[in-house]
Amino acid sequence: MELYTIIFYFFTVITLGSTCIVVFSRNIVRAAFALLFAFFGVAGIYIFLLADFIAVTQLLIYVGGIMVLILFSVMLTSHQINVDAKTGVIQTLPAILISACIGGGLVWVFWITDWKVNSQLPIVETTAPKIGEMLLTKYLLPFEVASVILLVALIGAAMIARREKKV
Amino acid sequence: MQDLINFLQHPGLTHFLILSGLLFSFGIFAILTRRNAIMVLMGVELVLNAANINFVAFSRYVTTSLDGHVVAIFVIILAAAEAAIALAIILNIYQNFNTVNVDEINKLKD
Amino acid sequence: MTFQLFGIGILSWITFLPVIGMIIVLLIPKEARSAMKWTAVGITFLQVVLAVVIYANFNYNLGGINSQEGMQFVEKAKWIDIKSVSWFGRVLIEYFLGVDGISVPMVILTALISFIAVIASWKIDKALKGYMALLLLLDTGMMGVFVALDFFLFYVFWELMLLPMYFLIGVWGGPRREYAAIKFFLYTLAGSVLMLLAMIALYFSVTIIDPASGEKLHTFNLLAMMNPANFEPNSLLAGFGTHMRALAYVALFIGFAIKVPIFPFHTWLPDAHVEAPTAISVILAGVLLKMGAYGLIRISFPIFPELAQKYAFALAILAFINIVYGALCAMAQTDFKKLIAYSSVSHMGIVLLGMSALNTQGMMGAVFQMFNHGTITAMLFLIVGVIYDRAHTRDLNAFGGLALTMPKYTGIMTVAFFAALGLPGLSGFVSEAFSFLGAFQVDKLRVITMASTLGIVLTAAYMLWTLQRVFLGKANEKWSTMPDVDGREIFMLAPLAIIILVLGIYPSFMLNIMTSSVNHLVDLVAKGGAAVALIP
Amino acid sequence: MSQETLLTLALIVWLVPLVDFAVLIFFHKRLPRSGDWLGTSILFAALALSLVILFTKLNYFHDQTLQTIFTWVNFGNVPGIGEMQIDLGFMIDNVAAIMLVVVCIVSSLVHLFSIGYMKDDIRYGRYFAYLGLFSFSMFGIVLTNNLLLMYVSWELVGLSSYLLIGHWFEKKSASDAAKKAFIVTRIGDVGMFIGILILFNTFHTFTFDAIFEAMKAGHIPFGSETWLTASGLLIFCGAVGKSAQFPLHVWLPDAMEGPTPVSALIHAATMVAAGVYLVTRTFAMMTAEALMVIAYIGAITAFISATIAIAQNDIKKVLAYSTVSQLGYMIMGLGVGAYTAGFFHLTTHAMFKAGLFLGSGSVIYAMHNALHRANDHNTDAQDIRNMGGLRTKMPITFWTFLMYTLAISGIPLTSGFLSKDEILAGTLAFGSLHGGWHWVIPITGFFVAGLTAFYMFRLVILTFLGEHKDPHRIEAVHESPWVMTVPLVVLAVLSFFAFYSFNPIGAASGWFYQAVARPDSVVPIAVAAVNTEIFTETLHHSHGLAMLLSLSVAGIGILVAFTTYYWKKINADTVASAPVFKYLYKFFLNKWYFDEFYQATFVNGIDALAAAYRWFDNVVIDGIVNGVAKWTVGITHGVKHTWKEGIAGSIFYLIVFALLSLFMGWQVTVGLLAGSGSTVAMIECGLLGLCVAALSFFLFYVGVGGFDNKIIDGIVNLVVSLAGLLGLLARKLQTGKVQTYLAFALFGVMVFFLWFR
Repeated sequence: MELYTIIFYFFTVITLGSTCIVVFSRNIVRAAFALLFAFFGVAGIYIFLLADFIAVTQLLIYVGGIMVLILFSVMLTSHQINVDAKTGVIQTLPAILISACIGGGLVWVFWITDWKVNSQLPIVETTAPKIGEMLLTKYLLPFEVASVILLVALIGAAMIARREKKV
Repeated sequence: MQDLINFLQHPGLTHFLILSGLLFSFGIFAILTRRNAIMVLMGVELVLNAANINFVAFSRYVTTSLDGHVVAIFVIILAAAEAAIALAIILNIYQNFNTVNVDEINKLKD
Repeated sequence: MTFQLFGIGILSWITFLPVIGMIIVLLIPKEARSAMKWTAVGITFLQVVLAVVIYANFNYNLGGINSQEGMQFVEKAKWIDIKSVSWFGRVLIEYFLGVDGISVPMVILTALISFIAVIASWKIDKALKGYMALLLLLDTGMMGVFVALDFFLFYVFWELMLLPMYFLIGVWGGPRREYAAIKFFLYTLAGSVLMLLAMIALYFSVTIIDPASGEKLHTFNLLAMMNPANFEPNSLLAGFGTHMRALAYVALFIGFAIKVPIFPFHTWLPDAHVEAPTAISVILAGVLLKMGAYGLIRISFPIFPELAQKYAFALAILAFINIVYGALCAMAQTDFKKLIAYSSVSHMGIVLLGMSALNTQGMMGAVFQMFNHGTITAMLFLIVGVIYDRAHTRDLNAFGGLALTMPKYTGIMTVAFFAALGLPGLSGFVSEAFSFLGAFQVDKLRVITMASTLGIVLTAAYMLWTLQRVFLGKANEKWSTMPDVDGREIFMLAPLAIIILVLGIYPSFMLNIMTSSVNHLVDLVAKGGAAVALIP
Repeated sequence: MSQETLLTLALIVWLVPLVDFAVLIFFHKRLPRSGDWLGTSILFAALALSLVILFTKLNYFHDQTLQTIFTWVNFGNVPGIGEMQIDLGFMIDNVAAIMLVVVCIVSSLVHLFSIGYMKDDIRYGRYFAYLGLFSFSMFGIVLTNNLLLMYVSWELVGLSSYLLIGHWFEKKSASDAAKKAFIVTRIGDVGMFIGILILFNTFHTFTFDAIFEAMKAGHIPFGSETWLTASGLLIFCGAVGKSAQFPLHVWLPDAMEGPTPVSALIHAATMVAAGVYLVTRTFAMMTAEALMVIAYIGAITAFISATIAIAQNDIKKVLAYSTVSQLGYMIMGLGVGAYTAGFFHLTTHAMFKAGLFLGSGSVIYAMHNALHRANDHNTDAQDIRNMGGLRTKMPITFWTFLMYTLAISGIPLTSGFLSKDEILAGTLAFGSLHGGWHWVIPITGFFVAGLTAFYMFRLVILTFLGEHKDPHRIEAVHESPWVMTVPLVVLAVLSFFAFYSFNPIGAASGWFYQAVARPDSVVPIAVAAVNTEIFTETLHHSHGLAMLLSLSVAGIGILVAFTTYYWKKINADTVASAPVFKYLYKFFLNKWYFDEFYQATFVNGIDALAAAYRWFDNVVIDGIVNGVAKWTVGITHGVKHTWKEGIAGSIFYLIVFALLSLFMGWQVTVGLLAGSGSTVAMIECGLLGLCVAALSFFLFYVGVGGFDNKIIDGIVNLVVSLAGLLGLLARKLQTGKVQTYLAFALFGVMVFFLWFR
């Protein structure tokens, strides 16, 4: 086994393992921390896919941003962290069925499909400049729209969160 | 069997796809089962990550252009926005209903 | 001698100076009201100085219009350069500024009017900071329109000017300000949309070879659009006198006509004027109306010379309607500002008449009338502002005998009124006479010209009637304590009066600037018309 | 003295009054005595200079025209024409030099007179400033060598006239009169402007010389003689306005609202004579037809205003109509071809009419002071019925006034006799040359001469002779101060024949006739008036007859006046109320109802038009704009009822549809037929478009108005109820939990997966 493969599996295990903790853990704080590792693992996967910029973005935004958000809200919504940090589950059986079907179906499809793989490695060494150019040319409109959405989300989030509780 | 071993030894496109598929189904499961809204949100994030892996993987192995990357970035952007909004909503719900358990919030029924 | 400071050309300075001023004004704390005013005054005064520098260093022999060599103080740089935009290739938009004999008078006018408008806004109370900032931004927009030689840039400035104007009318205006502001905005926007269509059609029809890369590129360069050879064969607007070209010309024309304003697109004008604060009325009448006519001269005529000729008669008819209709409407008004607003309609008709002649005298008269109308009407609005500040009414019948209580004011106002009615010796006469002279020269416009001279009598009638109602007669007791004009007001009115007088006596100070450009333009349009005559 | 010096002097004469104006208008309050001495002395200096100019011109450059030219505007290399520029300049020929002196004399004397007359006026300083402005503008008219500067000065005298008539602007009648004067003369000016446009269009120059030279070379406007006549008449329109000729004469009597010295200067001697001056300047380009029109206009004016003058009671109104009448005379003289006589009458008339006005000013001043002292504010100081017997109290005024009256009536030994006689002789010559109906002109001329003598002596008798009605008041009347009487004396002296010709019965031998010769016509021979030789020949024959006739009609006029008003053999009131004369008298008293007629037609017409346009603008155009807005807003809110509010908008849409369809139809047709332009096809397409438009309008009308309520609403309601039914069914499946719904959704996704596999 090459080192490449070993590291690949290492990241895969981290990702899937943490995901399992996220999904099955009853302690919400633990789940949140596990999610952190899951994101980290995915970032590693991106590196395997030669997507350096995405990987970094993943780290910055998910690990640095979204996680913090989640943790904050966990703390804000739990009366006391210790007591009510555990949460229950509902409709377990149908959920298992459905997710298993979907997961199985997906894996099956991925497996049987004969992908036309391009064996060559992409020439691009660093993706960031290319992505930047594409964002400002081909994807200019979505880019602008996305920026507007971010702005709206920012304002909207602030608006919603600060609304006083009506008695 | 040899095929399987061979397959496992040479990570390629399919590996990533399967990984993303698993991640996706875990995410779905979390969304469907957890009572806590924040946990639901975590599930959503997992689903989005799964999709992202797919995009990047196809971009790497099939097209060799970077369009997939760009889309992934958009997804990340949207995820961030969605997380912010969702968490704000959750906080708001919490203030109104004093709970974040989704199953208790069944106003839709009335 | 190159006119640069810190490596930036004089036209950029004169255009963007107000933006600097705006930033400074925004940084000044709210309480320092006088600091804001003085900043605005200083900035606009600098602008006037720059305009004078341009005037003093202007080369009278260069024609401009369609040649970059003929343009002066040119600044050209890549502004937007996108290598590949998925569906229409490389986009190269230039930051291209330059002036010729047609734009210089407008640049001077803009600088001057902005300066005076700032002084006229001295007594604004409400949200001074926002007001000054918007006023300066408006200034940049206006100036940019007159110096831009790239259609895209022109359009950007054109739209840039719209927003501050909307807020200035809508926030600082009179009782019906929202209605007036929205009306103005929608009218102008409707025009802009048509202009945008024409602009895009032109863009896709014109190609030039980029000297740097050697590739064939679409361009927004106005000068390139004026050369028929640059039109891609079989493109939308190629050829001469085709129907697509006629459509584009009409679209462009309506876009500009709304700004002029040409009947029947003129009704935003009285409302906007009546509701706008004095300084904004001054800018509106002094500069904004000129943008429409300027656009016609700068863009429509040289790019579509054959259509300019074809539709000259229609334009002259519109001019006639403007002149007579505006004058008659003015006669029926009892609101001082509305009266002057309609007189603007009438006077802009003279500009159109001169333009429709498409010969040197007419065109010169038109451009000169644009300048003169700017100064004269600005003065008239200032005068109304002065009286409104004191009496808080604009009802013409509420006054009377002001000549007794305010002699200085009456003196200045008499100059303005007589200039407006085209008294020889004041600038309005020269331009009016030249416009008529030019239009009369053209066979098919002769009758219209003669009919339009009716406007001369009507203008005299309503101007003198107004004069009589407001200033003559027995002194109205109500206004017996009204103070005469103060130093600040004289300071803003006197320069205009002096310009009106000087240009009335020796118009060549301004006409010499235009001569080459106007002749060049007339020649260009005539040749364009001749070319279409050759096509079977 | 060289030509340059002479021109420089003329330039100085022209510009110093401007300096006077500028100084006075800004600083009159800071100068001692409000600066009246400045204006007066400047004008006297100008008078001295102008006399020098006249003297030098006549003695050293008798037959030369001195000119100077500068470029005012340069049009550069005009496409299709070549180098083009507008040259302006001055010229001094004999006419200009004489006119300059005339204006200077009257203006300086009026300045002097005003010092007395306007004493204690609240706007004393400004009054003198305006006089300066007037003098400047008038000199401009006199000295210019081109039409443009003529027009400029023309308007500027109009401005000064406006300002001076409105000097007492507190009076509504004064400000009305000022406005009327400006607007009415401007109507004439527009005609002149169009005339100038025609000439410039043809010759690309404004200077008289260049235009005449080109005409002489056979170059005429648009190559048509009709246009030539038209251009001449259009230029003459300016004169009609300024010289108060029929039908634009109505402003001049009203202009008497201004101070009396102003009436003397502007509305009697100089500005109103500018029209005559203009015709002399452009005489050479007038065709025979144009001159004929001019002669008739002059005759009609002279007749109408003379008839009006006999019925007026205001001393200034009588003089005003007399002025109009005399101006008509001059114009008539020019029209019949008696060029020199016309201009000669202008000169002599300027002297004695200015004198008449100043004399009347002196009377009014005295009357006013007397009334003021008697604290009488009801009696009109200008009404001749309140006067009488002033001869003894105001001897200088009376004798000078008598002198002017003799002059205007054409009594021998006066200047008026010389000039009037020449004009009448000219009309006789005209009559005999043309014959037939054209004898009307000389008949009118003589009739008016008789009327003039009659009403002028009526004025003198009623004012100065007889008994004063109120013995107390007459005691308070005094002769005016010397500043007022000196000008009267000077002008009276200048009304003697000797200043113009040493032969008391023939002007032709005097220096004036030598200096002012009729210019040769430059128009094509076919349309030219009778040439100078033939005309002079005929004139010689009629000279004796004219003198005899004019003397007898003047005598009759004077005799009738004395019989009626002095000896009271005929009672004027009885005559006026006699059945035939009753209506005629009323007609004359009311000035032939010109004002009423103009008020009813033009003024009210324009007012009504203005009001209509205002309504159109506010209701129709703005209605469309607002209607469109409302309609659009309505569409977004749901279309119910909006069509009623937005009816204008709907109509607008209809029109837009129609126009668009027409335009498209036309475009398509022309495009399809590749320029062969079948009109029928075009109209067909247009009609088709119109039908489409009408149909769409109909749909719009019905759809929004009625159709909408029934059918569309019905469909909408049905859909809503169906949805509600389905909802009820689906409710069974509801748990209210989000995740359940999600589960269903995912289940659906799976089904789709399998379905599309």
